[in-house]
Amino acid sequence: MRIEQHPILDTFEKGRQVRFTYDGRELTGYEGEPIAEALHAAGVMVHRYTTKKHEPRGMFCAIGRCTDCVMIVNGKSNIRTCITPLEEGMVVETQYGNSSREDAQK
Amino acid sequence: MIKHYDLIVVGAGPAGLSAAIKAANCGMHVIVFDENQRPGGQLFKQIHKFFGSKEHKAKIRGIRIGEELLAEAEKAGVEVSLNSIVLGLYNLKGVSVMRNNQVEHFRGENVIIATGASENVVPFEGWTTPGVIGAGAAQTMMNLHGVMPGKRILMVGTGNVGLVVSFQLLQAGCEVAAVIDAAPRVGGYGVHAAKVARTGVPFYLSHTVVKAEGGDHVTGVTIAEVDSHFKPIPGTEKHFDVDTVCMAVGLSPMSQLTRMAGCKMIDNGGAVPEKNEYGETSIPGVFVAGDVAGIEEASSAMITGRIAALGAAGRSGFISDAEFTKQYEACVNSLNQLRQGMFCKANKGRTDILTTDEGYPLSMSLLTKGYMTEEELAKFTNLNAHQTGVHPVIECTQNIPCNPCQEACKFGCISVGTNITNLPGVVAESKCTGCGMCVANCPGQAIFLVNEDTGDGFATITLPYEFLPTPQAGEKGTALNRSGAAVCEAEVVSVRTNKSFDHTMLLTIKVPKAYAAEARFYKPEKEGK
Amino acid sequence: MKDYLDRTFDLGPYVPEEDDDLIICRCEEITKGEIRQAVHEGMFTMTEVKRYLRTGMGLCQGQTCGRLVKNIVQNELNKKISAEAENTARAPMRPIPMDVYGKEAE
Amino acid sequence: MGNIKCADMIVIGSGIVGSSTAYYAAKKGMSVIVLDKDGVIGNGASSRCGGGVRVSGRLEPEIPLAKYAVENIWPTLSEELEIDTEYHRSGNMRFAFTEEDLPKLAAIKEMNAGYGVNIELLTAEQARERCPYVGETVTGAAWCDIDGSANPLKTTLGMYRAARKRGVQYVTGDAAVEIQVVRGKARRVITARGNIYEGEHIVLANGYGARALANTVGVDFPFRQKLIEMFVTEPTKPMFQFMVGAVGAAGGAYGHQTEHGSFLWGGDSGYEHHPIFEEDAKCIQQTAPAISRGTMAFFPALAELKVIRTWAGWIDLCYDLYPVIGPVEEVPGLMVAAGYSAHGFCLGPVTGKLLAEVAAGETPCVDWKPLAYDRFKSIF
Repeated sequence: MRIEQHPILDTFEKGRQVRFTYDGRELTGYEGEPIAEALHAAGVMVHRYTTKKHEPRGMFCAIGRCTDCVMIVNGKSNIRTCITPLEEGMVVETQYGNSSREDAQK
Repeated sequence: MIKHYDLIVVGAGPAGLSAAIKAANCGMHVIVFDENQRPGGQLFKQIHKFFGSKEHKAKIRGIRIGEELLAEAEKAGVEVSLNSIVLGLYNLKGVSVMRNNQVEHFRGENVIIATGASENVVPFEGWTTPGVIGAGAAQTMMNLHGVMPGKRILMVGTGNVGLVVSFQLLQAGCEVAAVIDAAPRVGGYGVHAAKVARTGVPFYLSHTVVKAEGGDHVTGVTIAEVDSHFKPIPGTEKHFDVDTVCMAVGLSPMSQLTRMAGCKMIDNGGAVPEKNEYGETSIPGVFVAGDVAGIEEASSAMITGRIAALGAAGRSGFISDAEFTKQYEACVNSLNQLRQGMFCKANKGRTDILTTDEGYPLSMSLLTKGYMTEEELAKFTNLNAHQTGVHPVIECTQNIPCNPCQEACKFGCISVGTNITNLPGVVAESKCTGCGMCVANCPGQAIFLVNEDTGDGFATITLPYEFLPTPQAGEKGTALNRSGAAVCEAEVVSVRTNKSFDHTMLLTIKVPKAYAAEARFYKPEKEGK
Repeated sequence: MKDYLDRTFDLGPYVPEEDDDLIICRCEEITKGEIRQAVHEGMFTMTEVKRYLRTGMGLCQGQTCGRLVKNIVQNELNKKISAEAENTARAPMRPIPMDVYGKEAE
Repeated sequence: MGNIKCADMIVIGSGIVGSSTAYYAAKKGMSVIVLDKDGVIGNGASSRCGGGVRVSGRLEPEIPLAKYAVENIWPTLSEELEIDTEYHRSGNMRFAFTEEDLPKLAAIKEMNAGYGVNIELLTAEQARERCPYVGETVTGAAWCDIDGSANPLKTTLGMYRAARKRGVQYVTGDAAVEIQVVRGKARRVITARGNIYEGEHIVLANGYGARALANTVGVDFPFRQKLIEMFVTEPTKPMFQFMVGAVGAAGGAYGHQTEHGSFLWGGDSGYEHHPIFEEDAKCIQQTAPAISRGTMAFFPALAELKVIRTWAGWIDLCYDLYPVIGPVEEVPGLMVAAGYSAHGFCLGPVTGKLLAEVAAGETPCVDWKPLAYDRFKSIF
């Protein structure tokens, strides 16, 4: 959910609205904001499932340090979505272990 | 080609920018690297007003301090290189940086590491579930990107970060289910706790998270009271339906670069490089400033940044000895002011402080529940002159380094004295005009203007208010006491805003005069959407 | 790291604890019990635990778990670990793609 | 003066060589004390190397030792140590990048054939058939089937753990500074902290440090130190398991994909031959970029993989690039296993077995004479 009005911050600097896909689903966000923020605003919590225990992980530190929020972005795995700026048409996928769902099931 | 600079600063937060500005003003050729898209470090997430005195930029919100620093840096001609990831600090003070999709090598005659701190974490069952986040993450989401971290949140940690972020969550429109801490005492400033508690957020000290529940994301959390070994006591479990658990359990210096470079490391609230009085590490010409040298507030970081810059300038002949001494001493004086009082580093973790420097008994209710009782407050005879008519009532009962209230009152009603960790006092016989500057300027939101008897059976209370929707004069709502409990009906008399208040509204409410000493917050009839 | 340690002491048997299955290293999914057990198997330094179990060897390079691992090892050994003996710090401070790393500016 | 501790064998160095020697000696019933100047077990090359377990690409005198290791030790080492060493006999591909370097591959094939080690020469196309990721600039390759890799961290610590289980005593963070000859025999080891250790056998398994220590009893080895650097990438899908090396200008580059999914790569930038520091092995600014370029030349498909950690280590480079192993006959009681010149990991366990056998007066599994300390003579 986005904050519509804030008592201290007059505006949040945002780029233009862009479309991207998350596991094939079309979502919108703002250009330049971190991918993870756009996903969180859209209610997406799970970014990946871990390699060993297959447990869900999402955003944790939000500043690119903990690497828990990594996903597959435009085919590249282990992309820290909390610091990677959103672009029009990005293809964002849940990461399973080190790879996409299809690869993980092979 | 390897590019050489007189000074390379790593980190464009308060310490790094202050260092760069000072060094550039000394004539050094400086570059600042920061991995973020925007400079300012954590300052742009700090939407609250800072403590300290005028020279520490007190009563100014962190975000504005960030803006001021950026303007100063630009004026001083500092080269700030953003989106620049420093890969490492190598031999010969070599700094390799990734920017513009390539790697560039630099060497600094001096290097100042000002990489700040990272958040500590505490593991509990379910702590890897999406929805368990760091307090810094919550700040990043809501204050930088305008995204709500969650709808209903449990805050773990009552240090200043936990308290400040809890308040910010409320401002962002989230609900804070509770603030908990394994420690028996609130760790942060009492005034920060009080402003959260009076909105109705319960505090659970000596409590820990037993479990964050939920499969793919958090759906609830169970906490329990802990014994003296911090082990949960069976049977004391409490459950909250929350979608987010937020951790604010301390910070650790991000000292990896200095460790990599081979600086001698010591333990000081986490591993930090050993340093001399100018912040110079065991490697000549490699300095540290800000949290990376030891966790403090942003106001201290700015000063330690300037000190490190002076050290570098002195080392490389950019400043005369006389000028160096003069400026260094001024910095040390300024820093020492902030390093006084019961919250200073030497007192960290102490639970045996029972009185203020002045000898007033500390409020135990404040330390365990987040708010003061009227009986406890009454003992602070300095805080309320009990005059007739409008007058300030100050609820600032701990020795924290802060004095904007004294500065704010042009009529001499409030006195802190020269030592800024003194408790403020309301000057007897002084004449309050009701201007409200003290209310608006108090970074702790701990000053109220009270008129105990307006002559018609009512009292008016002017309180600082930073929530939406903006109350309208004439509307009716509920007055809450310090613990956030409803005490009576309240009518909004006036809402004052002013550019100099910087978004703090002065909300004057009217309550039956019996509640004059109790009503400290206002809740609109209908919850703000 | 040069801290003196005569490793002939006996730590006693490894006794399982209730919270042994807590994940400590989020990246490599290493539990508290695994770390405690490693100490009992002779891994008496942060570096040995790391090399033995991979704690702190994942994407985030121990930036999240370092302090936790240190506490567990300290508790198990009943001995303080010096700041010098904590995990090493190595470049790159953030993950860098090889094609970027290999491209040095003129 | 500190206390005196006695054992049948005192080993200097807790790495793969020292710990293996201690383990195999303890297995024979000897009491062993291992000393290390570092506070961390195996903190030298054993924990910094690429993990190659190879026969090919070695110098002739060490081939019998390597072959014995690959045939008789590594296949069962995981069971022996009760730890997964991640040993895989997955082959070694050695690349050439120019036409001029192809004869070097042929020479390797020929030399190994003399020891019964089969090496297959591949054209660039054949190499790509084996592994589709092989880059376009490759001109040919040599393939050795019995080569492979293992996890050096787990193997070294596994050896330490196994040795400790068998009663080996380890003391770390105290440097051996002197060996004393007592009644004509090397018996005592004096440490920086003033501790004294006495044993029938003193084993120098401390890399370059062996030289200074041997000097205290009038023995010298022609060793020098060279810096070497590696990095590891993020894990990715399994791509290929074999070890990779090269001949010619790219000869310093090597690596493989680990069981964890990450890639390990090492290589040169030129600075490591003459680093400006001598104590802790530190990375040099230019080296990781150089290794990145080297790796991408081998396998362009790895270009987007992220490097997450770089490190450096010292190798104990011997004058003739292969180790000095065995008893030092001039000084009875003294044994050495050092100067591995970056070949120590694969040879560590077998060296330990060999030295334990020598110490026990048994016939060693491999003849150490070609590797003896007194082999250095003028080539004229």
